[in-house]
Amino acid sequence: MPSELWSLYALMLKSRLFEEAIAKLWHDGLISGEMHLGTGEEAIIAGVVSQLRKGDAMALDHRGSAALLMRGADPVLILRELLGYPDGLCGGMGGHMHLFSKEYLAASSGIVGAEGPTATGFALSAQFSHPGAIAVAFFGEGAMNQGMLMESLNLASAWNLPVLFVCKDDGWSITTQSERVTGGDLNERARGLGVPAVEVDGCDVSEVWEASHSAIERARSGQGPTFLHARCMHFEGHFLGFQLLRIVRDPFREMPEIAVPLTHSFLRPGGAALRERVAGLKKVLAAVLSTLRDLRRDSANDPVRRARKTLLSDPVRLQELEDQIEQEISHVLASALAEVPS
Amino acid sequence: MPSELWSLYALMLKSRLFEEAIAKLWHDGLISGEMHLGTGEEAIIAGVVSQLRKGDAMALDHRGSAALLMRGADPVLILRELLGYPDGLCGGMGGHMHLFSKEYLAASSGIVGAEGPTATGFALSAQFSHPGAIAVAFFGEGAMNQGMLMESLNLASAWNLPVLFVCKDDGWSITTQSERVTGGDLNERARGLGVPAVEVDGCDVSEVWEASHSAIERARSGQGPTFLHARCMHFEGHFLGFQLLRIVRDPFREMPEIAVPLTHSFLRPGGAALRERVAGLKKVLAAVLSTLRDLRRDSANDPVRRARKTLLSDPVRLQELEDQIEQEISHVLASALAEVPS
Amino acid sequence: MRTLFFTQAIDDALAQAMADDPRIIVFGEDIPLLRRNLLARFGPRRVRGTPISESAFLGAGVAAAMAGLRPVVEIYMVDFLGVCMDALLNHAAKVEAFSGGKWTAPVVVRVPCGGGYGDGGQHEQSLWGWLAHIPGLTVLVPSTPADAGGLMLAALQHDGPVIFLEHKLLSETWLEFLGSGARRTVQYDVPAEGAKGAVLQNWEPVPIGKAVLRRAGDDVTIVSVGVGVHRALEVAQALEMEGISAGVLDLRTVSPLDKTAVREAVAQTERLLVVDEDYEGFGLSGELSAVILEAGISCKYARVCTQTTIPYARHLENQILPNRERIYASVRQLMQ
Amino acid sequence: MRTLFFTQAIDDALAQAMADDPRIIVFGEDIPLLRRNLLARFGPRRVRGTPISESAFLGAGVAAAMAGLRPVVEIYMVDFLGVCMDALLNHAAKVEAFSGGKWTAPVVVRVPCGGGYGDGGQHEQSLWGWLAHIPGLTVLVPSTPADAGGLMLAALQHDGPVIFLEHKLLSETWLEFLGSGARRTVQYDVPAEGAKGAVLQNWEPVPIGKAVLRRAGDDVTIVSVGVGVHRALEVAQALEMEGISAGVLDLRTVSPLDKTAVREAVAQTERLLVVDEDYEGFGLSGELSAVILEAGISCKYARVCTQTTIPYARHLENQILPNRERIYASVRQLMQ
Ligand SMILES: Cc1ncc(C[n+]2csc(CCOP(=O)(O)OP(=O)(O)O)c2C)c(N)n1
Ligand SMILES: Cc1ncc(C[n+]2csc(CCOP(=O)(O)OP(=O)(O)O)c2C)c(N)n1
Ligand SMILES: [Mg+2]
Ligand SMILES: [Mg+2]
Repeated sequence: MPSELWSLYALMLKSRLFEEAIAKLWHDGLISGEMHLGTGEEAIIAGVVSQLRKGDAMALDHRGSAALLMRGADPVLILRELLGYPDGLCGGMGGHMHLFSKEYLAASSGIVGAEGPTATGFALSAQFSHPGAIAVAFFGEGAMNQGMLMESLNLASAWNLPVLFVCKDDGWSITTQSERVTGGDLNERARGLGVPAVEVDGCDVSEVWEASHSAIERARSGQGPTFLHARCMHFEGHFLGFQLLRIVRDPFREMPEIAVPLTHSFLRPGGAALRERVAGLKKVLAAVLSTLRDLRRDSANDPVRRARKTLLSDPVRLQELEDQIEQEISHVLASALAEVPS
Repeated sequence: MPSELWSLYALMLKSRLFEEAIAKLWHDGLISGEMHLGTGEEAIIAGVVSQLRKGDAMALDHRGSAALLMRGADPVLILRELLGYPDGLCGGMGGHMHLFSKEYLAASSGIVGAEGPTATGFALSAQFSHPGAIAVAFFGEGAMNQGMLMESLNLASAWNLPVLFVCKDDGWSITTQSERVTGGDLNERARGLGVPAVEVDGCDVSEVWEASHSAIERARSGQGPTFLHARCMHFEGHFLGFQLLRIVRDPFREMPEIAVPLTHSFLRPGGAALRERVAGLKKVLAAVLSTLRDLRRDSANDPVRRARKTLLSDPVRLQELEDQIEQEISHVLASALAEVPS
Repeated sequence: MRTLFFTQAIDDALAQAMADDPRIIVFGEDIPLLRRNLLARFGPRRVRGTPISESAFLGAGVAAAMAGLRPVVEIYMVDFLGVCMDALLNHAAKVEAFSGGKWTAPVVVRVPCGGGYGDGGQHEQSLWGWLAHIPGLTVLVPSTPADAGGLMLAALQHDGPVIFLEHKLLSETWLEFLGSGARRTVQYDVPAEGAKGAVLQNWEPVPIGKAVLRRAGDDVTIVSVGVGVHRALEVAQALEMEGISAGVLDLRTVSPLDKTAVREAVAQTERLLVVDEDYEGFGLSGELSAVILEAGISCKYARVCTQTTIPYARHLENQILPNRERIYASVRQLMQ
Repeated sequence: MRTLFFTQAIDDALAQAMADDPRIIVFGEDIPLLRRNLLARFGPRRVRGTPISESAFLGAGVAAAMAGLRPVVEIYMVDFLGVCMDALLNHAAKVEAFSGGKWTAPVVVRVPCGGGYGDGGQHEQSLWGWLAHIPGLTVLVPSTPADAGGLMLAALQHDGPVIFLEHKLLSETWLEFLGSGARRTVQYDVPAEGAKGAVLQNWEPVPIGKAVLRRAGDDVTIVSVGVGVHRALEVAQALEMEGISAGVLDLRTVSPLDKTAVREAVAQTERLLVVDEDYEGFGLSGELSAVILEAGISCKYARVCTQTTIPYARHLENQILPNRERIYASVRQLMQ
C-alpha cells in the first residue's frame, strides 16, 4: 500500500460526494442543461492530479469538475458557477463544461478532442517559460477519433513537449460503443504518433499514480509526452438523466415511449427487407442490453470502494476521514446555496 | 519483368512529357499562380491508376494532373483547363488544384488531407451502390499529420470501406523535411487506425503495381482499406519556380537576395544570444543544403528511367513507343493551344 | 392532417423520402440510437453510426453525394461545425463552381442549433448567417413542424449542399436529451406553435427560398427565423392591444434569401425590425438591411440579435438571446 | 522614414516587438524558411516550424497565449482556417467570456488572404467578414506597409485574439512564392501604394478599430479594406475628371468596426458604396448598411463584392473580384 493511498482516497471521496451533491442540484432543477459527472473516473483524476504542482496546467473535457476540485479550486466557487451565480468561478458565464481557472492554469472545453491542442499549448508555454512544469490533457476514448487530438499527440512528440495525455476509456461515447467505430489499438495509435503509451487499470488509483508518476517525471525532465490509457466506468452513463440508463433503471416508465414508435416504424410498409429491419432492431436493442450488462454498480469497478477496501485495515482512521469529508462537503453545499444573489 | 511494364512505362512517359509541356506553359506565363507537378511520382500513380476500372473513384491532391491523364481523361481538356479556357475540363473554373471529372469519378482538392474524407465518401458510395468498386486517395506524407486524413483512415477501417490510401512520401512538405515534424512511423500510425500498411519502393513501378494489386483486390472483395506507403522524389521541388531549388540551380542570382537580409538580421542588436542565432542560421542553411544533397536528378530515383532501363532489352519497340508518345503529346499541346477562345 | 412534434415531423418526412428514394442514407454520431426508428425500418446499411470524426464523415458525405448517394449527415450541434468547416467551406460549397457546373454535392447536413436551455456558449450558437456567407450553401431554418418536414423533403430533392438547422428549443427530443434529461424540475420557454403542429398526411416539399408572412401588419415588419419568429408573433399580438400593427415575416430559408418578400413587406411598413438569434455583426441582420438599401427603400431599422458569447447562467442567457422584452422595446422605439 | 515592402514591414515591426518582448514566439508551417530572418535573429526556440496540423498548432497557440506567451501563429492561407475554425470559434473567441472576464487569449493569427493571381477558389478567399461575425475576435486588414507594421504592433499588444490578414496581392513575398515563382513572364495588377511605402524608423502601434479617410469626397463615400481601398482610390481619381467627388474610407479594422467614421463620412455624402473582396452576402457590406440604417442616416447604397466562388481563369477572376470597372459603374449609378 503506497503511502499516498490515504490522501488519494480522501481526494476521491471528496470528489464523489461533491459530484453527488451536483447531481442532487441537477435533479432538483437548479442546474438547467446537460450535466456530465466524473463519478467512476476518480482514480484516474486523483492519481494524476495529486502530482501536479504550481505552474502545471490542465486541459479538461466535459467532466472537468472533479479535476478542478482535486487540483485545489474552491468547491464553493465551482458549485456557485454551476448554479449560475455571478460570484461563481466564472461569474456564471461558463458552466460545468467551461470551467476556467487562471490561477490553476485549468481550461475546460465542451468540444470533444480540444483538450489535445490546449494541453499542447500549455506545455509549449511551460517548455518555454517554466522548464519542469507540465500539462495534462484529460479526455475520453471517443475523443481519440477526433483529428485535432491525434494532431496534438504528433505535435507534442515533434516538439518534445511535457504533456501527459490521459485517455479515460469508459468504452462509451454517449450511446455508441467506441470500439465499434474505432480501428486498431489506441496505444499503437499513440506510438504511431510518436508518443510512448502506457496501459493502466483506471479503477486502481495506486496503479494510476505509479504510472503517471513515471510519465510526469519523464515530462518534467524534458523527455517528452506520454499517453496514458486507463479504463474506467461512468456510473451515471454519459450524463445525468441518460436515456439508456433510465430505460434500464425504470423500464416500465421508459420503454413504452421508445418501443411503440420503434415497433410502428419496424412494421411500416416501405423500407428495407425484413432481414435488414431485424438487423436494425438488433442494433437498437444491443445498445440497451449492453448498458444492462455492464453492471456499473459492481464495486470492483468503483475506484472509491476499491481504495476503501484496502484502507479498511485501519477502520478508525477511515471513519474519521470519511466523517470529516462528508462534513466538509455538506458545508460546501450549504455555502454554495446560501445567499442566493437576487 | 511483368507483362504490364510496357504499358506502365507508356503511361509514365506520357505523363512525364505531358507535365513537361505544362511546365513550359507555366514558364511562358500562360499559367498564372502555383503549379505543382507530379514528375518523380509517376511510378506510384501509374502502378495504381492502371488498375482502376469503371466505377472506381479517385481523390486527388494538388498534383492531380498525372492521375487524371493516366485514368484516361482527355489531355487536351486538362491543358485547356490549366490555360483557363472556357472549354477546358472544368470550364476554366477549377485550374490544376481543382480538376474534377464526374465521368471518371475524380475529384481534386488543394486542401492538404482532404483526399481522405473524399476517398472515404466515394468508397462508401461504392460499398453501397457498386460492390466491387473502390476509391483511391493520393496524398503526401505531410498530409499524414492533418487530422481529417487520420480520421478518414479510422472511418474507412470502422466501416470496412474499399479504399486504397496511397501516401506518396517525397520527404518534403514544401520547405519542411517532414520527418522533423512527424512523430512515430507512418505505417504504425495507419495500423493504429485499423488500416493494414504496406511499404513499397515508389520509384519502382512494378513493385507499386504488385503491392497495390493485392490491396485493390482486398478492397474489391470487401476486405477493407489498405495504406500504401511509397517513397519517391519530386524533381521540381514543391512547385515550379520553387525557391530552394532556384537557389541550388542558380545560386549567384538567388543567394544575394536571401543572404543579405539574413545576415543583416543575424547581426542586428536585440534578440537572442549568439548561440541561439547560430542555431537559427544553421536551420536555414540546413534546408538549402539538404535540397542540394538530395540529388533529384539521380536516375536511380527517376521511375521513368528506371523502367526504361529494363525495356532497353527491346530497343526497337522502345524507340517506336517513345516516338509515338512524343508525337501524341506534341499533338496534345498543339491542340490545346489552338483556337484560343477570344 | 396529423399533429406532430417538431423533430418527429422531420424524421417522418425523412422516412417518407427514404422509402421513395433508396439513395438516401443517414449517418452521424449516435445515429443508431437517435434515429432508431429509421434504423428499424431501413436497416443498418442506410442508418449508420460514426466515430467522433466530423471532418472525415462530413467530408465523406460530400463525396458520397457527388458519387450518387443522397446522404443526410447529422452533426451533433452547429457549434461543432468548427472542427469540420473545411468540408463545407472548401468542398461542398465549391464542387459545382470548380467543376464548371458539371458536378454537384447534394448532401443534407442536419444539425441542431440554438439556445434557451442552459448549455452555454459552445453549445447554443445559431450560426445560420455565418454559414450563409459562403456562396454555394443553402441554409434552412424552419420554425414549425410543417415547415420542418416540408423543407427536409425539399432539401433531399435539392441538387446541392443544404444545411438544415433544427432549433433545439423547438425539438422535444433534443430538449429532453440535452436539457431536461426527463426531469420535471426544469422548464423551458418553448414556443408551443413551433414545438408541435398540424402537418399533411403525406409530405410535400416546402419550396426553398420562399419566406412566409406569418402575420400581416401595417406599422412595422419583423423579420426572423426559427424561435425568433414565435417570439416576434407573441410581441406582435401584445402590440395589437396598443394599436401597433406589426407584421411577422418568417424567412424559413436564410440562403438564398427571399429578397422579394422582404422588400415587399418593408416597402409597405417602412419599418424593419430584424430578430435574429445568430450573432448580430456581419450576419443576417446586416444582410437584410443591405437588401432594403439596395432596393432604394427607405425605412427605419433596428435589430434584436445575440451580441456576445451566450452566457451559461439562465437569467443571463435569457437577457442575451432575443427575448420578448427586447423585441417589444425595439418596436416601440421604431414607432417613435 | 524608410521605404519598405508590405510583408517586409510586417516582419520588421514583428522583429522590433520580438526584441522588446521575449514572450513573443512565432510558429507555423515552413516558418523556419519563410521567417528565416527572424529565425537567424531570435533563434529556433522562438521561431518554429510545425507539421501540417492547423487544428493542433492553432489551438496550441490559443492555450500558449492563455498561459502567458504572445504567440504569432501563421496559417498558410485564410482558406485553410476551415480545417481549424474550432480553435477560433469555440476557444480563442470565447475564453474571455467563459472565464467571466478573468482570462484572455492574446494570440495573433497571421494569415495571407485575397486573390488576383490565379490560384483559384480554395486559395484566394478573403473571409474577413466571416471571421468578424464571431464575437470576441479582432480582425485587421491593413492596406499599406505603414498600417501593416503598425497594426501588427498593435495586435501584439492587444489583450485578446487578433486575426491579422495579409493580402497576398500587396505582398511581394507571397506573390513571388505563390504566384510568379520568380518568372518575368507573368504580371499582376498590384496597387503600388499598397505594395511599397514609407514607414517610421521605429514602429508605433496603429490603433485597432480606427478607420482612416484616404481621400475626402463630397458626393459619395467608398468604404473598403485591403486591395479594394487602392482600387477605389484609382476610380475616385478618375471620377474627379468627371466632376464626381468620391471619398475613400479605409476601415483597416473590420472588427471592431469604426462605426463613427463610417457614419460621419456617409452622413455627409449620403451615398455609400462598399467595395469588399470578401463574399457579398452576410458579411461586411451588409454590416455597413446596418450601421447606417441603425443611425437613421438615409443614403443611397451599392456594393461591389465577390459574389461567387472565385474562378481560376484569370479573366474570369478579374471579373468576379471587385475591379475598377465595377466600382466605376456603381458610383455612376449611385450618382444618378
Ligand atoms: C467535436 C464534438 N463532437 C461531438 C460532440 C458531442 N459529444 C459530447 S461528449 C461526446 C462523447 C465523448 O466520448 P468520450 O470521448 O469517450 O468521453 P466520455 O463522455 O465517454 O467521457 C460527444 C460525441 C462534441 N461535444 N464535440
Ligand atoms: C490544410 C492545408 N494546410 C496547408 C496547405 C499548404 N500546403 C500546400 S501543399 C503543402 C505540403 C504538402 O506536403 P505533402 O503532403 O508531403 O505533399 P507534397 O507536396 O510533398 O506532394 C502545404 C503545407 C494546404 N494547402 N492545406
Ligand atoms: Mg468514453
Ligand atoms: Mg511530401
